[in-house]
Amino acid sequence: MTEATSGLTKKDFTSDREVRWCPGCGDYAILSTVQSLLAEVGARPETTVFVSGIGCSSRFPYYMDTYGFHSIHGRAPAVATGLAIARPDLDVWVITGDGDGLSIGGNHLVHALRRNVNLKVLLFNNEIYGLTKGQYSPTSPIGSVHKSTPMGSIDRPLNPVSLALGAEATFVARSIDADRAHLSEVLTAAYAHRGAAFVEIYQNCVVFNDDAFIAVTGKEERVVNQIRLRHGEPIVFGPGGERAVVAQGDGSLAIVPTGEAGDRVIVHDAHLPEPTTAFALSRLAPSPTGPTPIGVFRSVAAPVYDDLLREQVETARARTPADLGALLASGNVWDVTD
Amino acid sequence: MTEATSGLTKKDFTSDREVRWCPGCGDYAILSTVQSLLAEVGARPETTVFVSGIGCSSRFPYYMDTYGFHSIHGRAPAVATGLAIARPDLDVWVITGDGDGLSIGGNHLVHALRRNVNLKVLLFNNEIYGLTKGQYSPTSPIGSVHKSTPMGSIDRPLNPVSLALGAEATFVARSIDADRAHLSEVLTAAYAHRGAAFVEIYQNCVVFNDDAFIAVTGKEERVVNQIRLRHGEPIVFGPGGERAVVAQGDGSLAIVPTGEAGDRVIVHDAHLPEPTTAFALSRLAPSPTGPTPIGVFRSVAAPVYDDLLREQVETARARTPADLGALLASGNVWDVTD
Amino acid sequence: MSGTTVERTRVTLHNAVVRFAGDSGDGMQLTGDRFTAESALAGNDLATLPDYPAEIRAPAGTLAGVSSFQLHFSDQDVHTPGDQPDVLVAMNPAALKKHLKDLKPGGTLIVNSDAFTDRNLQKAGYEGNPLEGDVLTDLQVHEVPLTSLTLRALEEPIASGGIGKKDAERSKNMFALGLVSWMFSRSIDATEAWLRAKFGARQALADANVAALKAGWYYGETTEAFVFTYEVPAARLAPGRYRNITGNQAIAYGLVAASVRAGLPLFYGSYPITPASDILHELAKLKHFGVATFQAEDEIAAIGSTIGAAFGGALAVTASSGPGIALKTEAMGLAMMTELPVVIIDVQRGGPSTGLPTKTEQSDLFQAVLGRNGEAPIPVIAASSPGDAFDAALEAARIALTYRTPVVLLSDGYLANSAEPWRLPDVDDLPDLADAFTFATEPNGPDGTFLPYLRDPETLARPWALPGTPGLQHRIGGLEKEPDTGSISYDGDNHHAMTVLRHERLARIGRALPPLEVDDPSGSADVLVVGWGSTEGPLRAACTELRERGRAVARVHLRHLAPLHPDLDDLVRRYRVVVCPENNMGQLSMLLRARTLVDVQPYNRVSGQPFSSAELVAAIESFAGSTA
Amino acid sequence: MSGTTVERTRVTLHNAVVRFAGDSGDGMQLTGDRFTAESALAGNDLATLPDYPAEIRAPAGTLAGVSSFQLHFSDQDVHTPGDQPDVLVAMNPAALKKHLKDLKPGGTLIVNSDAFTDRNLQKAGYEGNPLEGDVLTDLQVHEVPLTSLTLRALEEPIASGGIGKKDAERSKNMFALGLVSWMFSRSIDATEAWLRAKFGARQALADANVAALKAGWYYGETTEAFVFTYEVPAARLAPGRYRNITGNQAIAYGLVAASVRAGLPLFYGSYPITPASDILHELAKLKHFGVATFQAEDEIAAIGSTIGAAFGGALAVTASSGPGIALKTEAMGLAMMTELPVVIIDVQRGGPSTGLPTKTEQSDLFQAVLGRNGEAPIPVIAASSPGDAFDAALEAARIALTYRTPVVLLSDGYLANSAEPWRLPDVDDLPDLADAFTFATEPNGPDGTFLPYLRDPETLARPWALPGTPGLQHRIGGLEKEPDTGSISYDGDNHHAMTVLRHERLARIGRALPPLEVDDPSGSADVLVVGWGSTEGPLRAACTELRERGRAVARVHLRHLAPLHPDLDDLVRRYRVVVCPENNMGQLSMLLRARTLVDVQPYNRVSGQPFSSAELVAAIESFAGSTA
Ligand SMILES: Cc1ncc(C[n+]2csc(CCOP(=O)(O)OP(=O)(O)O)c2C)c(N)n1
Ligand SMILES: Cc1ncc(C[n+]2csc(CCOP(=O)(O)OP(=O)(O)O)c2C)c(N)n1
Ligand code: SF4
Ligand code: SF4
Ligand SMILES: [Mg+2]
Ligand SMILES: [Mg+2]
Repeated sequence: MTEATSGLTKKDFTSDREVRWCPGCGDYAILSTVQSLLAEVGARPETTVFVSGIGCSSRFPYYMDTYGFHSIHGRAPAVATGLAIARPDLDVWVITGDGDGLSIGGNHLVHALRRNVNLKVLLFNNEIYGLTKGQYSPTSPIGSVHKSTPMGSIDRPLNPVSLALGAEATFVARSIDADRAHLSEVLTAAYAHRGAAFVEIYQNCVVFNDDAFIAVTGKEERVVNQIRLRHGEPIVFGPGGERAVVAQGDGSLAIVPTGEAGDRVIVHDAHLPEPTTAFALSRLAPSPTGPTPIGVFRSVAAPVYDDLLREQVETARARTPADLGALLASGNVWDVTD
Repeated sequence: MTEATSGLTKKDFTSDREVRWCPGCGDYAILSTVQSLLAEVGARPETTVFVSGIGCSSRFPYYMDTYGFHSIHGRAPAVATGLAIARPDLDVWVITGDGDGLSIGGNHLVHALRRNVNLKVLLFNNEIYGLTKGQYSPTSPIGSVHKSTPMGSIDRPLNPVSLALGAEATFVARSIDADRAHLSEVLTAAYAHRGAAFVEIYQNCVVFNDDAFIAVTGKEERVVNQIRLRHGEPIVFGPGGERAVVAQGDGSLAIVPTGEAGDRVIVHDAHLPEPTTAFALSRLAPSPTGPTPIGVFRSVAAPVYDDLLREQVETARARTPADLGALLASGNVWDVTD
Repeated sequence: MSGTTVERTRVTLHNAVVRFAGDSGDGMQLTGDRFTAESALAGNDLATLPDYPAEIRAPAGTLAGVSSFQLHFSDQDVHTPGDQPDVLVAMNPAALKKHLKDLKPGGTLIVNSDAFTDRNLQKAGYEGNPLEGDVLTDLQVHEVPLTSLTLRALEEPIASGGIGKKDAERSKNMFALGLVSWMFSRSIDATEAWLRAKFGARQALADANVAALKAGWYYGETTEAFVFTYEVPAARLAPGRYRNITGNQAIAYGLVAASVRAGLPLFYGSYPITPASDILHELAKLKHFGVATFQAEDEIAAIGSTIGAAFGGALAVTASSGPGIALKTEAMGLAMMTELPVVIIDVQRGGPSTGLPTKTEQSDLFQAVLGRNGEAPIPVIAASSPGDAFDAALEAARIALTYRTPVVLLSDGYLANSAEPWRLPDVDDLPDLADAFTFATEPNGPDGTFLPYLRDPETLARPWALPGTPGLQHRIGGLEKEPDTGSISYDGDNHHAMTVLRHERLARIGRALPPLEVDDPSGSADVLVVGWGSTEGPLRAACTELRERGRAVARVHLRHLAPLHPDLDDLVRRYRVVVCPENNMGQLSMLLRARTLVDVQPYNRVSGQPFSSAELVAAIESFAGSTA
Repeated sequence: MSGTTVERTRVTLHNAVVRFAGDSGDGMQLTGDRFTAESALAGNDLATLPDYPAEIRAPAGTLAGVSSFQLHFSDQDVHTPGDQPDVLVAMNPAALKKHLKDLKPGGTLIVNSDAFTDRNLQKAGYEGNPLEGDVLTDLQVHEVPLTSLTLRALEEPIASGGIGKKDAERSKNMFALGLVSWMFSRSIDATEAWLRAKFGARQALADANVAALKAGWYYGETTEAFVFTYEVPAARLAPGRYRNITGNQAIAYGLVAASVRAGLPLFYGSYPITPASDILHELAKLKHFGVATFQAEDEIAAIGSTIGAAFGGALAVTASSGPGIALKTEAMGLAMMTELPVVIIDVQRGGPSTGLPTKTEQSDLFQAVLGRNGEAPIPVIAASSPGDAFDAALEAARIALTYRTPVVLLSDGYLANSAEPWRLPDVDDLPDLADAFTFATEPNGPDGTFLPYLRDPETLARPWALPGTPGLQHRIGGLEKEPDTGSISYDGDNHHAMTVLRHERLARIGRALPPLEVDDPSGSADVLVVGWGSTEGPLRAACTELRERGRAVARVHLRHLAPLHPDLDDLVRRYRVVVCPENNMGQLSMLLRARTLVDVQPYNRVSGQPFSSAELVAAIESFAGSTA
């Protein structure tokens, strides 16, 4: 992807469309961060494409002064895959929601990740179906009372980070709508990753699911619960770093007082070839109600599907001339004359 | 599920339909094992239902003298979910393939597992699309040369066990078509599990992908490469148990000479509440080409979707009488008289 | 200003159309709902038309953010939500801008003058202030500072901190409701009771809203601005007990009724989509009827689970709107091949693709009747009014259970959300669906074998043999089958025979129907109007008006779209002119033309709104030519 | 036995139909392919009909396991794979049981007598041995111990261990091929060369097969059993260079040709399904033409990726069969709304649902033309023969690129797998698709703005502006749009106008077509036969025969199914009788009847096989009545 900074500003990535989310929706913060970020990292409006599905979050592309495709529900990763294969020169972003990307679109997401297609996937997780006015979603905790679950939901929720890691994703991260600095940092890393980058963003739906992430976003709570993953640094957290993550004998991870941890504290290595440790970290918080890791869980270099496909085409080209006449005349031919 | 043995035999589960797989297909062995097993565990033909999608493997239901539903490609988990919700008294089995269950049907599988619907899912993994005559599948290793990939496949394969664990599955196991004893053991455990049980079965497609699993099935190879997981037992393998699985400081697992392992050898605990260790085990063999764990990775009790749904119905019933007239007259009503 | 009350002349009207329009945040839907309830209690017949933006919350004050609710109430039968409102309440400039053009000449306009700030005017795209220019001449304009009056009415609680200024302001919609209720001589007692129930513990809020409501009522009574008040006497509805019901509610209730009358548990597998979601929301509240609702991961899983539940012996139903139904078509073919009773509800919306999610349309008829791979005949029926959706749901269940087939029930966005008074049926008079089917319990073949495709000679229905029944083990699927055994058959002639048989099964559904009812009071009409679905109201109204004008027209409204009623062939040939108005580009017209070779005249509009009866009167006349 | 050769009378025939039938394991498809190649090289015109079980490998020796390949070759034009074979080769009892009924009275039957064991007879469901009874009277029966003769021919290599007994036995199909080749005076040199190429390094296998092939040839020459040999002279085909081609191959080549002639890279996103998979397999081998093939996780992802590639500027194509197309319908609506050039190929198979996966049918026409939510007009065309599929692919690309629209191309299982001689086009004569479109490079709106929905006044096509083009950033999607800007619009009247416009765009495709070609040599016909797709061969043959019998019939075969050709209205009205035979239950008939109100007579069969010309002759005559 383009690296040189372009001298562009946030304005260059802001479309003239009126933004139509509810006042106070977490989507605004994400939008604004992405607009500034693209300018900072030197992206260009004309080589940037945002592909989305359907949902409040999926309105995102309309507000970017880039190319955009507001596709159909759940299919953005598929549309983006075709685009990425056809056009190595573009930065292709996918914007999806917890319903769009994990319910109807879960399979396309899984396959885009395992193929390692060169896409940046931002999943706006608000643990609700916003656009359809408030049904529970695959990330809603058990017992959620919403329009379609008056007696509480009974589906065990998905952990998007665990799922992505189980699907062989090469880049997996998590951030928070309103935490501009952290979100920028994570998205910058995602942008720099060649291949499929998956970023779960906790996004607050003020209307149908307000404060769903209070445990990691609240003024007091976040200091206590955010486990900020930084490559190469020991994983400690809490106001004074009083808690630490250590490996246990059974291959799982545990949170212990830093004092007791000693040298068992895990030093975060996002580049480990296998997703084992990243997965273990994702299980520290099956759902964001207590200590929850945010940041880049995993970031490894791996062959990129669309690059490999284009290589095969080039190899074939080098090997065989593209002679249409010869193709048509391949196999047994015979001549008829009068 | 029924526990008392029924005095039935394999014959009682064998339909009169001519079996139509290629001679030598691994499906025969699985079929025969399942037919005997159901008699052994005391299942009853009339309360047993096999639901499948489309594929060679999905022909399975026709050969069972039970109720059967050969549905459409990839949708068996959805059909089975509806059936399980409607009928707590049935044993519902899902038969699927690596294409049916992981390609087109991946999302339904993921959601059936995370909901923990009371289904037994058997995924016949032959790393190929058999019925459509030999295209690579989501489990085919990179570089597979098949009909649609003359220059070799470029998709990074899925590891079904890792994916299932990433999808919050409560029971995850792996076995081998021809290993009757092991397969029976695993399926018996799956049958005993209330909730969604996922079993990946390495199945040999003699026609389009012969010996894909030779590394774990070959006479010599299997002794060296099979890591047999047994709950409560230390994880050692090899002809004389000379290799062992140990936990490392970074939260991952490693294979070391048993001699060097000492007390670091992991004792397999399939009942750990979090899937962390099970996932770590699944990563020992991203693909079955070297040392590969088979057996039950994870087996934990968790609330079952269809049970919870029926409970809600019962609770509601107990609370409110089902009075149709009262329902119609709910809200503001007024009378018109002449 | 209070104290003195002015004498007013009370005008008695046959009917009136009132439209409340404001920002999405102004609570217009709720205001309209309440005024509807008041009108219903006053005994009027009525029809409503809610209209809100597709965005959850478009920017406040913009045109895109305008939300409106129209009510047509009358002392006679009401068939449409009304064409032009007599009274328009505009809570802000955007609402005025968007709806002014519809207001009847000389009609009454009530605006919240407080909202006409420069900022709002500009947001609405007004150059100047319409209240100043001569835009509003020949209208009865009432500029009411709704916001400040409401705040004044709530000075005390605000001062005492009992309620915040924001909340106080929010209750201005109740002020408007109070005022309009007064205009139409409506009692506000029911609304007061409703508000108290709604806010329950939140006493202060309840008080505030009630205070605003009353303030509005008194404002009307006391100011001299309003010289007339109106009264619309009770309608002469058929005697009985009534309630208001929307199409989505009626479908939910109809499905529960079907489950009760069939003695089968109701399984509802669905994935949310506008405008069908409310059926799921309704049914989720009715678990005490043994209803199992399953919110699936997508529409394919929804119908898949429904097919599985039907195999298990439930009354199995799924619903969606156009885009979701498109995803279900493959599985609908499976349900057809496995011959399981499944009801598929399509609450149509503006298409194609994502289209106009919150607008109404009838453009999924082709998809429902013909939109599947292979020869896959499936019965299709449609609901024609909110209340009729209840009967339509029962009819869909009847066909599905009797013939063991998937059935498509078509509704649409208008029926789904609009309300009408509905006469409660006597539960015991509802069709007894228990006769429609039996579960197989015994082998039906030679020497104790079971033949899952041995058909009922009359209905051609196959046995419904539930898993769990000893001795009836069998396997079904989507491959072609041989007769009786249902075993897979690749034989070509058998496939042809089975295909013919599946078409015959559909045809028999039609042949078993009661005669087609034609509405032709004079019996001398030479013009026939054919309709289906939610156009019935406007069509009925248009035909009534045409008849009053001396033009004899006959009208037939189709419940069954597939198969088409056998009586249709003769019927359409009996008239000089046959007109078929639809909210699509001519889908039923095409089916009728192909079937009868009669030159059926399509009249089509897809503008997201139901037809106005005026439009239909003009259209029908243009086709009919000068009175014969 | 060798040594002496017997004198034979060589009979010259105009045409012959040969069917090879055996177990799936007997290699009948390959045998047929080779005999086809030999016949082609001999200059015959020909048509083939492969027929194999849906199971990968049904149990050996059973009826379900029988696989067959029929070849019709002639010195004149061939339009069908032939009705009744003159020669049937049956490799086992099951093959005999299944195919005997088709053999022409007095025809030649060659059976592998070695295979007529009790076990096999019973597997085939024979009571006694048909070779013994009088079942086969009035046939020229040749009982040939193919297996043992083959083994004998390979005694040496077997003895020397050069080849295993199993492999040796497997080459018995080559023995049969050799024998039949001799019967029809065919050279086996090409096949020998082909075998050597095929087995390459595996020398022993190559030798064995060649030996068996020759043994078969010599057997015919030396035994006295065969008194006649036959010769079918070269057909008088139009001069040029020929090859055999199947429909799937032709589509793959046609798409590559379109990409070359348009100067666009070809993107092919697909999910395997019978009978469409071979297009993917073909294209995957053609990466050197810049073809990118993507095997998606399902059909929805396949079309999704295709839409994305089209947005990126590729010639984007997806293909499936009925069940897969059903899954694509929602996305087809999106392609229609976003107005991107996409080709969607439906290789139809027996339906509904999973149906008859390996059999042919034309029953997806409704799905292609009408099977979407909302008003979603999309052009639909069809291929009419294996070779014609090449031109059809080019035409689909032309329409898609010219009008920026998705296009459905219909093929079917028969076209997909059967082969015919195809005259190679001159590459430079192929349509130049580079004129069909240009990529937008400059702003087209006021003061430097870009209007993505500003249309070409003639074609109504919108600009194709590729990401990467500075200044043309824009956003598209499936919601309704306003003109020019393409901004979301919820305005009802705009929606109606846009809907009308989308229908108009489709209509213009039809108006721009060259006049419809009608095949009516006499010019005096009062009967018109209308067809589409793969029925052209049988229809052409039937009409030719009818004309020879003195019945003047006109024939029109439709390439374009949506829009229907504007000339059709007048055309169908010009004839006394209009007959429309289809391999479905009357889908085109219905479209024609609705459109023209002419009483088009459907003739329908869905038996998984193409029509026989005899059947059509009878059908057309029955409708036409006695010669006028
Ligand atoms: C095929 C289809 N099914 C269903 C819908 C209705 N629908 C639109 S968005 C949505 C879910 C939105 O939830 P999410 O993806 O979490 O996005 P959010 O609105 O919360 O940002 C649904 C069910 C649709 N538009 N299309
Ligand atoms: C909707 C649909 N798409 C595609 C197909 C074609 N199809 C049938 S089975 C299959 C894949 C089979 O592979 P797998 O699931 O691994 O089963 P196997 O044959 O290997 O046992 C495909 C692509 C279909 N029948 N339906
Ligand atoms: S509904 Fe929720 S997610 Fe959607 S815009 Fe409003 S606040 Fe945001
Ligand atoms: S193709 Fe492969 S998987 Fe299918 S039946 Fe044959 S051997 Fe078994
Ligand atoms: Mg959401
Ligand atoms: Mg497979």
